[in-house]
Amino acid sequence: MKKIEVIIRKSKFDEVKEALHQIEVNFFSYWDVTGVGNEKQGHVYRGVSYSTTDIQRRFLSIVVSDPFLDITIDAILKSAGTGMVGDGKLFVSTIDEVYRIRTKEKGTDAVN
Amino acid sequence: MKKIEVIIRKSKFDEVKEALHQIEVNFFSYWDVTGVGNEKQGHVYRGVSYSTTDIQRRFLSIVVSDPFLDITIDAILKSAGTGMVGDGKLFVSTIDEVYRIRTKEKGTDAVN
Amino acid sequence: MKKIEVIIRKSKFDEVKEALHQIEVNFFSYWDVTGVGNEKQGHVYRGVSYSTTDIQRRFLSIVVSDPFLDITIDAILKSAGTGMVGDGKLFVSTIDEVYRIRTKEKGTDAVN
Amino acid sequence: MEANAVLDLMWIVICGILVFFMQAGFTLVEVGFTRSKNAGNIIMKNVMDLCIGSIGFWAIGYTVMYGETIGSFIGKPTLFYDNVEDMHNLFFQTVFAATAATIVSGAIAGRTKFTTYIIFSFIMTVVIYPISGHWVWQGEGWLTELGFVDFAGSTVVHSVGGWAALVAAILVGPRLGKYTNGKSNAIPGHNLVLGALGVLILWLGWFGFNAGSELAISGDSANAVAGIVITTNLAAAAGALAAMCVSWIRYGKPDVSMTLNGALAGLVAITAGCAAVSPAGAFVIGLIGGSVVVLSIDFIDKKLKVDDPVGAVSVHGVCGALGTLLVGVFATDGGLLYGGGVSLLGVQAIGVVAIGAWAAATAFVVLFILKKTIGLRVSKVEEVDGLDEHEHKSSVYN
Amino acid sequence: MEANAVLDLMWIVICGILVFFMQAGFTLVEVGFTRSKNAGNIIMKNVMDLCIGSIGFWAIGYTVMYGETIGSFIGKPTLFYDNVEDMHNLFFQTVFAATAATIVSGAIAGRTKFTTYIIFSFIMTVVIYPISGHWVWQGEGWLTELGFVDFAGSTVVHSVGGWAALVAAILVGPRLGKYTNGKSNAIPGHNLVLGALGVLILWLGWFGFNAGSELAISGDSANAVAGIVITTNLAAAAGALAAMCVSWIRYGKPDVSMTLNGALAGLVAITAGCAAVSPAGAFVIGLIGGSVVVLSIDFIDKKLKVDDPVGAVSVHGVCGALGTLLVGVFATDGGLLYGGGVSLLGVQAIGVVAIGAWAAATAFVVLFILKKTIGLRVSKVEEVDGLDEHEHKSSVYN
Amino acid sequence: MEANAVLDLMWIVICGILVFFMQAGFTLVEVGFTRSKNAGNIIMKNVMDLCIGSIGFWAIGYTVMYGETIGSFIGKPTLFYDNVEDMHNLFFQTVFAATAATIVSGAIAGRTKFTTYIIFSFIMTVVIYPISGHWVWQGEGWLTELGFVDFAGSTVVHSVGGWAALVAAILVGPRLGKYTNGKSNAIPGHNLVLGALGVLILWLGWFGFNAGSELAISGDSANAVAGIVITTNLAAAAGALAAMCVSWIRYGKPDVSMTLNGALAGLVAITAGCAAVSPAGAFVIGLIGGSVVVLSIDFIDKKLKVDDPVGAVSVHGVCGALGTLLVGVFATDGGLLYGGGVSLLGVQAIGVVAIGAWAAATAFVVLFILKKTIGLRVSKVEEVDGLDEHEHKSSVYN
Ligand SMILES: Nc1ncnc2c1ncn2[C@@H]1O[C@H](COP(=O)(O)OP(=O)(O)O)[C@@H](O)[C@H]1O
Ligand SMILES: Nc1ncnc2c1ncn2[C@@H]1O[C@H](COP(=O)(O)OP(=O)(O)O)[C@@H](O)[C@H]1O
Ligand SMILES: Nc1ncnc2c1ncn2[C@@H]1O[C@H](COP(=O)(O)OP(=O)(O)O)[C@@H](O)[C@H]1O
Repeated sequence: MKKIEVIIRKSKFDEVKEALHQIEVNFFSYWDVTGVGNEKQGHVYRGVSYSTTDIQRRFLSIVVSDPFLDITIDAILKSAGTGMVGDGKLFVSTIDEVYRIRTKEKGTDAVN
Repeated sequence: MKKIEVIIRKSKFDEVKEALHQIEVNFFSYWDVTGVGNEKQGHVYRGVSYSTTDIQRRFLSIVVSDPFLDITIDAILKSAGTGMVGDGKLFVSTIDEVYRIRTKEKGTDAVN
Repeated sequence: MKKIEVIIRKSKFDEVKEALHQIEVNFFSYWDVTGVGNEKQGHVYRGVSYSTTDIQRRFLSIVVSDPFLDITIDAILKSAGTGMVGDGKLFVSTIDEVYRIRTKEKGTDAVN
Repeated sequence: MEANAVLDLMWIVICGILVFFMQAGFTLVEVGFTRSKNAGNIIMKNVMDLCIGSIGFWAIGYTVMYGETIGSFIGKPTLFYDNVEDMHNLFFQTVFAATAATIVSGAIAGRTKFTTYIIFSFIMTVVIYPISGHWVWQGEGWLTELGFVDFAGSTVVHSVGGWAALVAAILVGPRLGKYTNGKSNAIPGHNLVLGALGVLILWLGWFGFNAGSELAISGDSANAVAGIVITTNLAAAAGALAAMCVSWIRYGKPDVSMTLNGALAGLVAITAGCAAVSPAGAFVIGLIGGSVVVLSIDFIDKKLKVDDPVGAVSVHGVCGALGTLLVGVFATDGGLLYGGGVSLLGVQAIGVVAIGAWAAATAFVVLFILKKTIGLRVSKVEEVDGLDEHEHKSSVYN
Repeated sequence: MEANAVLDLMWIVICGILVFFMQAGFTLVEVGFTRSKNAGNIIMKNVMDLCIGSIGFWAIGYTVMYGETIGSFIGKPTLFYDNVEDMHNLFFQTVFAATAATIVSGAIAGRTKFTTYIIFSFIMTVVIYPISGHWVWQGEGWLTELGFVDFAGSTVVHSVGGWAALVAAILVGPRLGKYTNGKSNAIPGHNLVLGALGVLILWLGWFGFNAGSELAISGDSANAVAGIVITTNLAAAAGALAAMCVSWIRYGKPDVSMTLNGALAGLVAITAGCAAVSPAGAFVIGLIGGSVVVLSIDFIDKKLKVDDPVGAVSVHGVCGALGTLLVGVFATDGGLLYGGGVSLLGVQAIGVVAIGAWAAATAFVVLFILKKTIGLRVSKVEEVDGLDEHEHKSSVYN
Repeated sequence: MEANAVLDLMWIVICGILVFFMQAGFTLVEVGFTRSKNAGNIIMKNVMDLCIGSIGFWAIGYTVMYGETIGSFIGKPTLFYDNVEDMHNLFFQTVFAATAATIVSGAIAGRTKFTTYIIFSFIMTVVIYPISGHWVWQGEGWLTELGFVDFAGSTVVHSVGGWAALVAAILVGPRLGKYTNGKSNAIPGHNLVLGALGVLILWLGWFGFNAGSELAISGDSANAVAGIVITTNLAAAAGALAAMCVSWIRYGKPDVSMTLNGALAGLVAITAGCAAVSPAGAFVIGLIGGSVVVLSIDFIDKKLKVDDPVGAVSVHGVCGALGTLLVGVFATDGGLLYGGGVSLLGVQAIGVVAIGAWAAATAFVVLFILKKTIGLRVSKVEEVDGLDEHEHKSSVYN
């Protein structure tokens, strides 16, 4: 099994969710993070203009069984982009084992 | 070393913490996430009833040395379940190296 | 590629960020977590004194290409410590693949 | 000045101060009932319509409303009102005008251009509101002459704001994601505690709004003022209670935001008749207002598919009109139930329709022109990211 | 009406409006001092006891309290009070009744069934509170005849609420996780900024509560009113200061939530004697109230093991009783320290005990019946998940 | 007491209650404009300066200010003021004194020792503020004799607070991370919604602040009071509008926190002349105040490199001085623009400078001594972790 961790623009979340829904990936967890990267955002606070690279982003963690990996990546890459700097990153890593707490099942059955 | 990432019901957190405490796993980090999965929750807002799969959950990240892996998983599976859809998932992955910042120690010594 | 997950004191964040900046690691994501560990903090609420191990921390997730791994770890270990219990932990794991959403690039080019 | 006159002036000033505080209530309700990414924009809109209202009404609006009548239709305008013996009335009327303007803000929250809103708010305060207000409250307006009763402004203030809000919400269109495939989606407010505090502040301010509209407290007015305070409070309580029960029946649970809206609905509904009905009458009017508001919010949201995040159209427009009509039913002097026949009811209906039409039509013209020129709505990106980010380059929560 | 009578009526109305605003203060304190998952439920409880109080007191409660006496024990009830010359008093008394009811809410926050609370709140407003109120404030009640002094309601309002809260908190039982292995655990409030704002709003409203209880401002009452404002303010300040110092000594640091409770303790304590003591007396009463409240919260929490999330029992019950007794010590006319002997103190003690017993006993009966019928407490799952989730199917923060 | 005298007393009490509420406003502004980790400390500071002000001003400060003059410089102090016929004035002056003290709090937020602040606040209330206040408001002070006009305290209250705040901010030094390599960094406030509510509450309270300073409402005062309400409201509105426009031009976007500060700047600026200028004059004074405050905040932050998180020095110090001077320009009786020549302007300048020097010098002495003894500033660790953690061992948000 693989874990996909993906950092996207908050404003793209609904589209990504919809895209995942299309391919029936209806199981993941997400939370809001601050991202530091190439994108810069201009702010003014009480007369101090500053440009910050600390930008609000959404972090999705999705564990999928191996056959699902490519289509999931594909769905995300297609739905999360705007073409402008700051669209985010997608990281894939390996998961050794998965358990579903409710049933104590293990392995691919437990994924969704 | 292994990393256990586990997503549980917020209402089960105290029990899971206690169960980990029993087996002397007193070191982990947690935060609140929104989980999408099989469980649905009914809400009403201003007359619009909707059922959402976006449910508040708690995410625990626990790094343990290999011998601790099984008892930790066991403790969590026992304490986090209610038997109803939405109890959450547990993911195990491999950690290459651990450092304790304070002492700069590496490896198993650094885990707890 | 490697993923560095590091849990630090919130008060050390600015220094760590600066240290990463020095070595040109200007790309990571962070969020606030609660950490359970060896450190204890004394609190009083309405007459109940209690000491808690649940302490506010900051969690950084940094994916770097392999050659960057050591200097990044080094920079963090040097800047995040106070020498007192509770400085935090650093975990290294392996990332199988990285994508930059904007350009769909893969691999080391996509890291920063 | 003689003691009784001082009492009257003092009462008007105190009530004006209470009504002023309603601005804080409106701000909190609107902030609380919408998403956090627009909170700064909402603060700016509410503070600015207060500022523009205060300046505009002094600069010209007050005399458009209360100046010597021109054909029972509009007052003769004078610039920069400066009659030192009438400053208390200027103040009281200023805070009323600011209320009318601020109602619109809630209905178009989260997607409207800031500059557009500012311009609209200015026109609302110095043209739309004072002209119809002239018809009823100047003393020689054509509705006054017909015998139309709107004691504290269910129609003159709230309906005007509410119908303008309806037109604005239609022209601006719903927030992105509010309707998908013809289905209405919930977009929960980000902090109902602030919303609740706002409602309690509005309830507080309403004592000034209604009881101050007696414009006196000396002599016979004293008992009238006390009576108004009671009718106002009972209608609010009944409104919240009714809304809670109706939401409980319809949705299976007592709904927090509907209950809060119910209190406001009761308050808006009693505003026209607070001095004309008995406590029991006020109680019933409140019950009606609180029940109707739930159904109206539902209807506007799901049937009309007009996106009104805070329920301004239902609370101020619908319940304002309703409350004005109910005066014809419950007025102890002339009401249908008290043997007065339908004549008062008829006059009330004329007033409600005339002023509603005026508010909707003028709002439409103004907003249509704005739409064709500078535009009503922010871009999609700005809306998705939040108005604070793009319209104000800052965030309120850090 | 003659100018002096108008002044009195106006004063009562204004003070009533200030007391009304205390509802916002109570709501914020309760919300802020508890966890976020119950905030919507707390809003509903506080809004509803205001609504039910407003309706119930008008419908019957006011005459139960102030109607012609039946044996110095209870007023002759009349339905739907409608005396147009007395509406200001109805209003002022209504907001007092709502205060008594709302006190209970805080002590049982986070675990009580909504329906149960609503029913209890209604009985509190129309039976429990007005009957004991009759004994003291109607003019012919048996405690009045004894010479019992409770100017603005340390006992009549606050202690009644406080003792009912104690009984309720005992019967409902502590929140899950509050006591483990006989040890009291801290369950920190989720937003003390809201709590602090609530306390400042209560302090503000208290000027109306105490100074309005003079029920007049004309003639000799004017200086009395001003004096009350000063004693009220000094006692609040002294209460907060004392609580801060005591908490500093006991816990090593000046505690925010205790300091806030200290201000309220000072206010409750001075309520009975605000018109009877000197500024210096008020200062000392405040110091005592603020010190005692810290010890009392500690004692109730750790020794009695009664879970009172906001400290309602200590603030309103204990300090209310204490303040009433201290009138016997500090009253410039008849107080122990001013050479009046112990007779006033004795009468005060009788009143405190009698009303305390009444409130506790009736609350017990009502809650016991509710416990055996519909139940007092939500299920374990509902409590853990939060009342908002299950009782209202919604969340206030999104 | 005769009805007119009652009216005057009642007005003072009501206005005092409104001014009291400004404490909530100050607390919310300071909390909202700073970081969450210090919110509990800010609550404590604000509640404590209210408590200490209330107690200290009654215990001695009031007579230092208003006692029989000693050489037109200071009042003859009496302990524990207890004149039953003057309690309304004691109350009104007490809440003014608390205002002066609380201004300093904002400028030194986030890094100052709690004990040090408490001591300073006490000295501010019983020495620094009442002595310079004596010069202007006691009736026989040396500035009164010169003809200095400061109706409600632009200088006497706000500038005194503002200049003391400047000295304090310099001595305490900037927050860690505020200036790096000579560059000013933004440290955004954590909740501007609370800040906005605070500003609206302050605006509300200011009606009491300014109109109450007439110290009467009967007879001729009635129209004066109404006029003051209008000038106050117009200046606030103009201030916010001007600040918004200036920030829009300078930074490209209408800035939320600057706009809020602009309203306060307009209010501070009109305070001296609210009874002396026409509505148009007030409008212009507000515009000037609102424009200057933006530039002043910029200048103090970036050029002087003094870290003032809430802008207290600019709002209260700079605009207070400015508003006092502008009386010499816009006073309808004696102002430069109304043919009065420069003599009034000259006197105003003397007053502004004299009181400014007094406030700065005494604040310096006190703070310097405190610095050398118990210290002004918390340790680096405490500051980074937040004052709530170390000074109060608790957190306000959980
Ligand atoms: N190496 C990395 N490790 C962790 N997070 C990263 C990394 N690189 C980028 N991110 C996250 O992705 C977000 C977008 O990246 P950014 O460099 O701004 O844009 P782009 O990917 O379009 O070049 C960042 O804000 C950060 O949250
Ligand atoms: N594949 C996954 N990747 C990441 N998180 C998941 C995944 N599957 C489930 N989750 C998390 O687990 C939670 C519970 O899962 P759910 O499917 O609702 O119940 P159950 O595990 O009992 O079938 C979800 O809300 C989500 O946060
Ligand atoms: N095994 C672990 N897995 C996940 N997080 C951990 C682990 N051990 C420690 N942490 C995190 O690191 C923080 C600091 O650890 P702590 O034990 O208090 O101090 P130290 O590392 O100095 O001994 C904890 O609060 C927790 O967030």
